[in-house]
Amino acid sequence: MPSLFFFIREAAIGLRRSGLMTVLSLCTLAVSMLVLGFFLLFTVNVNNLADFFVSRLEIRVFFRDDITRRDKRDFHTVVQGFDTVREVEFVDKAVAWETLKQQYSGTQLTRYIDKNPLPDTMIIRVTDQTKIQAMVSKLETYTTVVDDIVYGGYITERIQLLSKWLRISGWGFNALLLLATLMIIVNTIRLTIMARHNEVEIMQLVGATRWFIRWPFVIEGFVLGVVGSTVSVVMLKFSYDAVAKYIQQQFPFMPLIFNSPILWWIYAGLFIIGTVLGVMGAYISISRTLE
Amino acid sequence: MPSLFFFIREAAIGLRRSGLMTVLSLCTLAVSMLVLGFFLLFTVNVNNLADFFVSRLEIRVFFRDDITRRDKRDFHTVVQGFDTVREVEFVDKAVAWETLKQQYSGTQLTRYIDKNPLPDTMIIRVTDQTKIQAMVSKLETYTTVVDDIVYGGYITERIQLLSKWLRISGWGFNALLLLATLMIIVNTIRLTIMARHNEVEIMQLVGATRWFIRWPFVIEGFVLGVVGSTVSVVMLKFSYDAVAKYIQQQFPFMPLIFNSPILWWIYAGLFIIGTVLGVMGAYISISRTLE
Amino acid sequence: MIAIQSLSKLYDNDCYGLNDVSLAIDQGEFVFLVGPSGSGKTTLFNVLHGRERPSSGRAQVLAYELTRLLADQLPVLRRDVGMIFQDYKLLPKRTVYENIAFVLQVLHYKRRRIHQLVHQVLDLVGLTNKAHDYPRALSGGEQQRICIARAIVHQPRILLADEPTGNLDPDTAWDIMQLLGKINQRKTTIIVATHDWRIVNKMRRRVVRLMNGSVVSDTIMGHYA
Amino acid sequence: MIAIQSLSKLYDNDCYGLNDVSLAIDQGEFVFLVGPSGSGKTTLFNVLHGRERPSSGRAQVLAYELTRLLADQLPVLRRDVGMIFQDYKLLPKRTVYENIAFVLQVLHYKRRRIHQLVHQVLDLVGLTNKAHDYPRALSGGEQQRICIARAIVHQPRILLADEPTGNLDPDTAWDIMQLLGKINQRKTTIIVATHDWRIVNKMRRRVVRLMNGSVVSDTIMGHYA
Ligand SMILES: Nc1ncnc2c1ncn2[C@@H]1O[C@H](COP(=O)(O)OP(=O)(O)OP(=O)(O)O)[C@@H](O)[C@H]1O
Ligand SMILES: Nc1ncnc2c1ncn2[C@@H]1O[C@H](COP(=O)(O)OP(=O)(O)OP(=O)(O)O)[C@@H](O)[C@H]1O
Ligand SMILES: [Mg+2]
Ligand SMILES: [Mg+2]
Repeated sequence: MPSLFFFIREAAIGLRRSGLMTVLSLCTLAVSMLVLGFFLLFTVNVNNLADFFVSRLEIRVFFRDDITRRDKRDFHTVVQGFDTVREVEFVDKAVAWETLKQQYSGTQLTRYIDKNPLPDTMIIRVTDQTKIQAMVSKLETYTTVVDDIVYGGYITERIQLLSKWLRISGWGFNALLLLATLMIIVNTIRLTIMARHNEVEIMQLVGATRWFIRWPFVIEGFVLGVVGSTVSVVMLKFSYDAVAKYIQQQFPFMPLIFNSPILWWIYAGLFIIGTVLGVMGAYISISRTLE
Repeated sequence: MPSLFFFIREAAIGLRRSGLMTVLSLCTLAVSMLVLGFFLLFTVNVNNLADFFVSRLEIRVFFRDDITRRDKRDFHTVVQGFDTVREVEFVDKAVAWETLKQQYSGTQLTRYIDKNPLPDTMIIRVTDQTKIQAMVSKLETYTTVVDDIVYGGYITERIQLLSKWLRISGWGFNALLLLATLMIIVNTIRLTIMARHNEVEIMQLVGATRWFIRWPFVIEGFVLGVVGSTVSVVMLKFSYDAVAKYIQQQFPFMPLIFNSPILWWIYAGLFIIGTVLGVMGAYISISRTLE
Repeated sequence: MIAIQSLSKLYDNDCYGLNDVSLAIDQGEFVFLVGPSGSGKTTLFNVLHGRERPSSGRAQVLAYELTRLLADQLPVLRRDVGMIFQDYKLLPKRTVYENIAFVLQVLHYKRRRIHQLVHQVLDLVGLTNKAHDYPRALSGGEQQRICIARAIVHQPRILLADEPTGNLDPDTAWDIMQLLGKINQRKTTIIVATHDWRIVNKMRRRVVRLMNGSVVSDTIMGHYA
Repeated sequence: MIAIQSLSKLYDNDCYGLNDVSLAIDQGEFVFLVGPSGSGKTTLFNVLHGRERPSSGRAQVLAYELTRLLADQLPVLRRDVGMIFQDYKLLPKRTVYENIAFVLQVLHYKRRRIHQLVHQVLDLVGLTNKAHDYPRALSGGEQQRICIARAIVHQPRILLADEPTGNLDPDTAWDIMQLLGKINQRKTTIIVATHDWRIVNKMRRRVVRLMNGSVVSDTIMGHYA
């Protein structure tokens, strides 16, 4: 039984001697993976953005600077008294500032502001979005405690709709793209192997078994898949980081995904998809050619 | 000089006798065009949606049903009196209803509602988005005329940001996709022609000029381009219409693009891109092979 | 060894490649297959090599009944039946050395043994200095000799040689025939399709003559008129 | 017609295909090119046909100086210089008819004339019944004859025939040679590379012998020892 090393060497010879053909398939593979990757990143960011907007549909009460702990506690009791309140969260201005600084650590934000500009805040989430306005009107009367109130209003449902729509169509489009990538890669590898069907025929004529012929081609597919997806993942990571950083600087409050495990999942997923497609494409093509 | 017809016949022979190869390149071409097309449609819709939200950042005053013309005119004078008002528009409930019915003619909307449910409305656009809340508070006091007021509030700037971001990243991604499609199609046609380089060499050996060899291949590329992009455009149109109709029924107030000339521009553009790429890909490949 | 009974091969275009051929060849025989162009010599070889299925009749090669050969058995058959192809069929992207070594790799020979055997056989056909060239850099006759080397390197039990000297000068051709004769002495059954009547007449072996797909004569120690 | 002066062809692998060859061939001559396998016959043809650039020396064919041939002139040269390739080089995806017709289409012949000429030449090589088969469905000798038919159908002024009878039985081979002789009588210059000493000796024409890329003898009414 010949060693795996033998087949790997054979695959290397095949790839090297098909030169331009190898380069063309590699490019096609990397490009289609890159497109898929970009769109995945785009989708998760848009979804994140939409989540961000939806989650912001709440009432934010900014306290005056000159009030006491006691005032706040009293106000809290008042708010708890409303029957439409689902949840009340108290955000200390120091904590809020820390969070903000951490969130936008990549930007210029903290360079120019060194004193905490944020007030203490109470975040109120309601059980019924339509009652927000009524509640705001009542809260506004507590002028001794409340400095300002912001809230979403009628746009709430629209935003939720938008978010839902973006999510559905984004993932739908991703599924389509995955399918397309799959087809393009398999077709490309198929074309590459078809161009060598004479070679395969000659191998059969001198007594090589199917598996003996198949292995090097499958390994070639594997190598194409690994190299192609590595190239695309690396390009993806660097260009995403660059673009995201740029956008973040332009629009500091835009909630982009940075250093999140989801990014690593995407990169790993792409790598696996590319590799699997390379192997599968080669396996299918060579099997058809062998028939 | 052989006729164009001769070259067309030659191209047809080439395509037919390369059977599977033709099918594979055709699929690849159609699939990548389809992806490009879908994303174009997606982008214009998202942009449209964002525009829709931004343009809705205005104060809408819904009048009570029981007021007179006179009341409205008086109220109009009051509104004009504010120094932050940029524009005031009065929408008659009958007109609003007609517009709505027309906009959503594809949906079930008008089937279930036969009485006009809309009130007369006044739309106020302000010069400074930050003053909206103050104005709303004042307008709310005219309870004899005003039934309800809706407005955007603090989300305004966020929405504008979102819109801008979506637009930039959407078109950036489209450019990338166009490039990818270009590469994939050219690579695929290149692989297809490379597989026939022996054929080309033999033609040269029996004294065929470059153009004599080139023409049929270029025509093959043209045919691949035309057929591939026609397939993708037809699939695109039907699936877009179906999907858009479905979404419209699910979310009747979602402003999707229907029957707009922009759709026809996209379809025509895709067709032209596919055709040009087919011809260009073939021309480049065959020229390289001839060297 | 080889037993053919009323074998016919009808091609898709209604052309009979072989028409009711019966033939028996024993182990260790040396047979010339002659006949005009298009008489079915290559077709017969292709059937014996499992490349073409016969349309009717029976053909037994070694332990294999070709009319019901399983896909798995084909490679095994081909290791026992070496063939020198009329159109060479060398792997274009492998060097001469690799082309010949491939047959041994298929048979799982050790690397050192492969090296030894390939150089031995290249020496036999006189092309040691071309070992690392690609087939396209060889002359017609050189390619033919590589094809011969590939067919004999693993010492198959049956050797089918289709026009093995068509592109060789008379001296080299005669050397190759002598070589085939020597291989035959090691009990390898050899069938040679050829148009070279000088060689046929000089060797004085069994001669089977085909015409339009049928055997028209079968003579021991025959000659080519 | 053909004038070669100290022509050399050194291949990339440092192998001399031709080494200081000088040769003059007049219009209407019939020349046999002989020599052992690998002596440079095909290389000489490839140079004359513009497939390989000579490394040094000069080669004039008709009005073309091959050492400085422009890319545009190559197709024109090849219409005047027909070649029968040792490895056939038929278009695999075209029928026999289309393969031959292609040469005439390149020359912008009318469709009706093409039809007439192709059938005439197929008749000459005895393969009218194979007109609509693909090359892969032909025997070695049949492919060779198609290649001959393609090379002569447009009556080139020079015909280079590389081993045109290597896969033919003696009778067909002799017929083909007679045919080439007939074409030669119409003032077509013919050079035939061959190993078939019987034909060379029977035809009694000029014989140029190559060895390791050099001309070692050039005899009028020569023969092949
Ligand atoms: N794949 C095929 N499909 C159709 N017909 C074929 C096929 N292969 C061969 N033939 C026909 O069968 C006949 C016998 O062909 P074969 O190749 O066996 O001849 P041959 O004896 O080897 O001739 P040669 O000496 O010229 O090589 C020929 O007429 C040929 O045209
Ligand atoms: N493309 C090439 N690259 C390198 N060497 C080559 C190339 N083509 C031919 N040769 C070498 O040049 C020499 C002459 O080859 P050529 O094909 O001219 O021989 P030939 O006389 O036609 O032989 P045959 O009778 O076997 O066809 C041979 O040794 C061959 O290996
Ligand atoms: Mg044959
Ligand atoms: Mg030669």
